[in-house]
Amino acid sequence: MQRLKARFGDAIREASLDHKQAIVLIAAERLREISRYCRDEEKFDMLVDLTAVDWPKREKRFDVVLNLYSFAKNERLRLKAHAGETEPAPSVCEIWPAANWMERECYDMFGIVFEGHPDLKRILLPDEWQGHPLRKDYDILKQDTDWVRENLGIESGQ
Amino acid sequence: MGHLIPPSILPYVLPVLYAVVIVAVLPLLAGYIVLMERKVMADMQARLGPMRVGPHGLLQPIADAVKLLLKEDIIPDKADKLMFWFAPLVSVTMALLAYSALAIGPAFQIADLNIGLLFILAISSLGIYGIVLGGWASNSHYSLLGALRSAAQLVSYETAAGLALISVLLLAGSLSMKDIVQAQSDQGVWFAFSVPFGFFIYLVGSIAETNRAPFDLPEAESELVAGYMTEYSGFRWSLYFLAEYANMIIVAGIATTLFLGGWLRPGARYHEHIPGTAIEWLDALPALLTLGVALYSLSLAPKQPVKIQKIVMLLVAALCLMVAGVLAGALFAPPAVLQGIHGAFWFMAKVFAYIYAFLWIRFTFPRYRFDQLMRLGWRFLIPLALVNVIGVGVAIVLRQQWAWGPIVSLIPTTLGTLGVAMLLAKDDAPVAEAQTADGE
Amino acid sequence: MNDGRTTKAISGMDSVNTTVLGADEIILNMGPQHPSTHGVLRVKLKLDGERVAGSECIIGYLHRGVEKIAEHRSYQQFAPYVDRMDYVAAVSNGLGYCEAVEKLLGTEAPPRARVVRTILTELQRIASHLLWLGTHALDIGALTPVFYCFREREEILKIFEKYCGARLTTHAFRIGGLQYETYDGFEEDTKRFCNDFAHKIDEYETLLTENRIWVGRTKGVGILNAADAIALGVTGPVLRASGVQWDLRKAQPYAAYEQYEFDIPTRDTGDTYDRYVVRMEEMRQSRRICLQAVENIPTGPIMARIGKVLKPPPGEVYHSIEAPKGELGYYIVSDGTTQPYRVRVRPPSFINLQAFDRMAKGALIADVVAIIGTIDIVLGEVDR
Amino acid sequence: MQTLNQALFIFFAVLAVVSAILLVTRRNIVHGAVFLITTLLSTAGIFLLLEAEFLFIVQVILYVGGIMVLFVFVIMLVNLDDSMRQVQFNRQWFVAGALALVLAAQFLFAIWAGRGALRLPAMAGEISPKNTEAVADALFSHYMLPFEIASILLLVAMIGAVVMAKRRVE
Repeated sequence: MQRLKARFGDAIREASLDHKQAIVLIAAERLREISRYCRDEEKFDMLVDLTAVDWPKREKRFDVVLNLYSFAKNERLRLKAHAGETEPAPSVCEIWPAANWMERECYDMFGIVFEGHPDLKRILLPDEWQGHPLRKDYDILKQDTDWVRENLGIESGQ
Repeated sequence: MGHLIPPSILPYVLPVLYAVVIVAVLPLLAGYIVLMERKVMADMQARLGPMRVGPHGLLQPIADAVKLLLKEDIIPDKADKLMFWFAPLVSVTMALLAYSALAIGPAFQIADLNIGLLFILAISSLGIYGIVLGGWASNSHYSLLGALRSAAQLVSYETAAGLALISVLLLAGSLSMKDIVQAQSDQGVWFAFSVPFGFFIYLVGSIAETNRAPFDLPEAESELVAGYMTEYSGFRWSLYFLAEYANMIIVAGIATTLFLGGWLRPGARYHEHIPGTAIEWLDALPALLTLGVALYSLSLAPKQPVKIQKIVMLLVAALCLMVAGVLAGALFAPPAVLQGIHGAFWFMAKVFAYIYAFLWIRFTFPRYRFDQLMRLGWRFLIPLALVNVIGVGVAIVLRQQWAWGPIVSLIPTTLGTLGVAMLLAKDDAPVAEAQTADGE
Repeated sequence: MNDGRTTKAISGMDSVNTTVLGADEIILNMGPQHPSTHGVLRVKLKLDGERVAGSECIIGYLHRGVEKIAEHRSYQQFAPYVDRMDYVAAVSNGLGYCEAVEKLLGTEAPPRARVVRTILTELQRIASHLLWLGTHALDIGALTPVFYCFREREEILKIFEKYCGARLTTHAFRIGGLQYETYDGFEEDTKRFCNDFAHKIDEYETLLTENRIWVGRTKGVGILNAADAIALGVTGPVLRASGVQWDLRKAQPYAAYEQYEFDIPTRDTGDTYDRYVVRMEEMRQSRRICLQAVENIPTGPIMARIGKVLKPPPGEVYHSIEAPKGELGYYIVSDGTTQPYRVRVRPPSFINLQAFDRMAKGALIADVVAIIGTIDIVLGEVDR
Repeated sequence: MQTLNQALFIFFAVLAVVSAILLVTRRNIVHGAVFLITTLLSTAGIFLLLEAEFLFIVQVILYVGGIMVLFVFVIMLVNLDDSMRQVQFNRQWFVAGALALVLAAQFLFAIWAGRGALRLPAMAGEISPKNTEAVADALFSHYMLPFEIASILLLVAMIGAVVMAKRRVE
C-alpha cells in the first residue's frame, strides 16, 4: 500500500486495514490508471469481484468496490471509488475482461453507468424494467408494476 | 386342402398366410423388444425398469400401444398435409416389405427370391424417404435438420454395410437367403468366423442404419430435440417407432442369416446322442430352455403382489409350457418338421442375441458428433470394407487355385485386413491417439 | 407463474428465417426450457451452418433478489437463503457465509466444529461433482453413468439427512459453529462411504475415460487457455484444467484444511476432457480429506460463545472459500445493527459462464451442449 | 396365373401413366418428386412381371434408392418458397402442346404399323433360368468393353465430384 501511496500520492484518499484486509480508497477518475498499475506492476492479475454499495446520505452515493487477487503474492487488495448517481464511473473492461458481466450487473442493480463498457445493458432483469432494485430507496415490496401488468397480465407480483 | 382353393392361386396361399402372421406378430414383437430394451437398460443401470403394468411389466407394451392410439394426433398448421400423412406410411410399408425375403426357418419364408438379399437391401434403402419427407413435411427447422442428417448418415453407412455383405456373398455364392444358410452348413462354419471383419463392419453399419445407439444423432435429444420425429405424435409417431424397430429386426435377421448361420443349430456337426435315444443333446436344448422359463415363471406366479398379476403370470407360464411341448414334440417328428420348428427357434434366438448386442452397445457408449460419425463412415469403415472384399476374393482364389483348405486360405487375408484396419485407425482418430500419447 | 421473460422471449424471438441452410446465419434459440441447459439458461446462437458464429447467454430467469432480501434479514435469518443459491452445493454456501460473518465478528469456530464442517463440505463437493458427471455424460449421450453417480450421491445425502434432517438445502451450519452434535454413527457412515467410493470412481473411469467416443466428443472441445481464464476471472476446476495450480484450500486455508494434506489436480490444455479428469481427481482428493478428518475429530464444544443477538461492529469483510464450482466469496458490509447493510455474493457459476462465449466460438451445435455441461453451472447461483 | 399377371400389368401401367401426369402438373415440387418415385417404382414392377428381377432390383436401388434421394436432398437444401409462388404455366404452353401432338401421332403410327407383332407371347415355358446369371454372363462376355468404359466413366465422375467438393471446402 505504501508503494501505491508513493506512486499516486493525492489520488489515494485513504488506505486502511479492516479485519486485516487492505482497503484503498481512490479517486474515481484515476480508477482505470491505478487498476492498470495494480495489474501490471503489482501482479494483481485477477479481478475477483466488482460490486457497489449504496450510501444514500453521501452526495457521491455509490461505492464501486473492486476485489483484486494476485496469484504470485497470494494477496488480496480492495480498491474503492466513489461514484455519483448521475456521473458515470470508468469501466475496467479492457484491463480485466471479467468485469464485463459484473459491471452490467452493477448497472442493472444500482444504475451506475460505466463509460467505456462494450455493451452496457441489463443482465438479470428484463430490458424494459424501470428502477434499480438494490438501491436503498427501492422498497423491497416495490415492483415495476406497469411492466408486470403489461407483460404478465396480472395485477401485481406480490 | 388343394382342391378347396382354385389351382390358379394355390402357390400364393402359403406366402399370404405367412405374410399375415408376420404383419400381425411384428407390432407385438416390436413392443416386446421395447420392453426388453427398457428392462436391460434398467438392469445395466442398477434399477428395475417397468414393474407396474402386469407382472414384471410384461403387459407394458400393450399399455404403450393403447396409450399411443388414444393420444391426440397433432398436425402442425403450416405442415404439408399430404406429405405429413404419407411419410410414416412409407417408412412402415418399406420396413414390412423387407420381411418378404427373410428366411426365418427352412420352411417359414414368404418368398424364396433368388435375389433375396439384394431385395431386402433395396427395400430398406427406400426407408430413407419416410424420414426425409417426414422432416420436410413437419415444416420446422429442427426436424428438417434432423431429417437431412439421418439421410446423409443412412446413405453413407449403407455403402459400408453393403460392401460387408458382398464379402460374405463371395463365400456363399448366391443371393438367396436359403442358399446362403445352406452354404454355411455345407462349409460347416458360420461366416461370422470366416469373415470376422465383414461381421464387424456389418454390425457397426447396421447400428448406424437403424439410427441407434452411438449413431442416434438425428434424434439426439440434447440438440435437435427429436429430429424428424419432433412434430409427430400419437399413432403417427408410433408408425415411425414401429418402422424403426422393424428395421432393427430385419437388420438382425440379415446378420443372423449371413453371419450366424440362419436357422442352423449351433454345433451342427456335433451329433452326440442322448444315450438310448435318437435325439441329439443340442436338439433337446430348445425344449429344455423353454421348459426352464416356464418353471421359473411358475415359481414367480405366487409371489406377484396383485391377484390379476398372478393370473397373468400363470398364463405366461402356460404359454411357455405349450411352446416347450411343441419343441419337444418336434423331436419325435420326422427330421424335416424337426428342422422347421427348431430352425425357427434358433433363428429367433440369434436375432434376439443380436438385438441384445445392440442394446448393450447403446447403453455403454456416448453419442458420436455428426462430423465424427461421417468421418468414421467414410474414412474408416468403407475403405476397410473394400479391403475386406478384396481379401475374401484373394482367399477364394487361393482356395481354388492352390486348393488350400477353406479356413487356411482365409487366415492370411483376415490378418492382412487387420493390418489395414490398424493403419486406418491410426490416422483416422489423431485426436484420441494424441490423448493417450501424453495422457496418464 | 408465467415469468415475464417468456413473453419477452416469444415476442423478441428472432423468427428463424426461412432460408433453410442458406448462406446467411440462422439464429437458433436454445432454452430457457431446453433439456440440456441445466436449468433456465437461454443461449442465443448465431449459426453458420453447423458452426457457432456467435453466442449470447440470456440469464435472469431465476433471479430472486437474494442480496436485496439480505438487507432486511438478521444475520442468522439470512443463513437459509444462502443454501438456495447453489442448491447443488448448499453446505459449502453455508460454510462461506458463516465463516464470513465469524470473521466480521472477529471470532473463530471451535476446532471440533471446524473439522466437522470440513468433512461435510468435502462430502458436498463429491455430491456436486457426481451430479455434474451424471448430467454431463447424459448430455453427451452416455445413458448409464447418471444412474451410477446418483446411487453414490444418495449415500451422501443419507448422511446429511441423518445429521441435519435435510438432504439438499441443508442449513447445516450456524454462525459460530454447528447447531447439532454429530449423530453417533457419523464416523462409521463416512468411513464406509469413503471406502467403497474408491472403486466406484474406478468404475466410472473404466466406463468413460478410455472410451473412444467420449474422448472424441470431449477432447479439444471448448478450449480455454490459462491467460484467458485468469483474465475472465474463471476459478475452480475450470481454471485448474487450464493449467493454473491454484486452490483456495491450499492458498488461503479456512475451516480445518491446513491440518490435512491433499494435492491439487491440474491439466494443461484446458478442454472439456481435462476438466473431466480434474474433477474426477478432485473427487478422489476430497475422499482422502474426509478419511483423514474422520480419523481424529477433536472433542470439545461445537459452538463459539457469541450472543443470541449478533451486532457486529461497523466495517466490511470479504471472505471466500473453494466451492465445487469455483471461488465463492462473501463481501459483507455491516453498519453495527443486527441486519447486514450489504451482502454481495461472488458467484463462481456466474463468472465462469462468462467464459462460455469464448469457448463456444467456432464449436458445433453438439459441442455447445458439452461446453455448457463442462462449465458446471447452477442457475440458482448465476441469477441469485 | 395368366389373369393375375395381366391384372398386375394393367395396374402398374395405369399407375405409371397417372403418376407421370400428376408429376408434371404438381405445383409443390416435393409432391412432384414423390410422383416421380411412384412412376419409377411402377416401371420396376413391370420388370418384375417379366421375371427380369435383376433389372427390377437395379431399377429400385439405382433410380429410386440412389438418384431420387439426391433429388430430394437438393429439393430440401435449395430454398423453394419463392419458386413455388411463380406461375407454373406460362405462354409456351401452346408450343409444348403442339409438339406433344406431333409426337403422339408418330407413336400411334408406329403401333399401328407393327400391330401384327403385338400378340401377347405365350408364357415362355417354365420360369426362365436365374435372370441374374443371364445378365451377368452377357455383361462379362459379349459386352466386356462397354462395361469397362462405363466403369472408367463412373470413376472419372467420382473423382471430379471429390475435387469439386474439396475446392469448395477450402
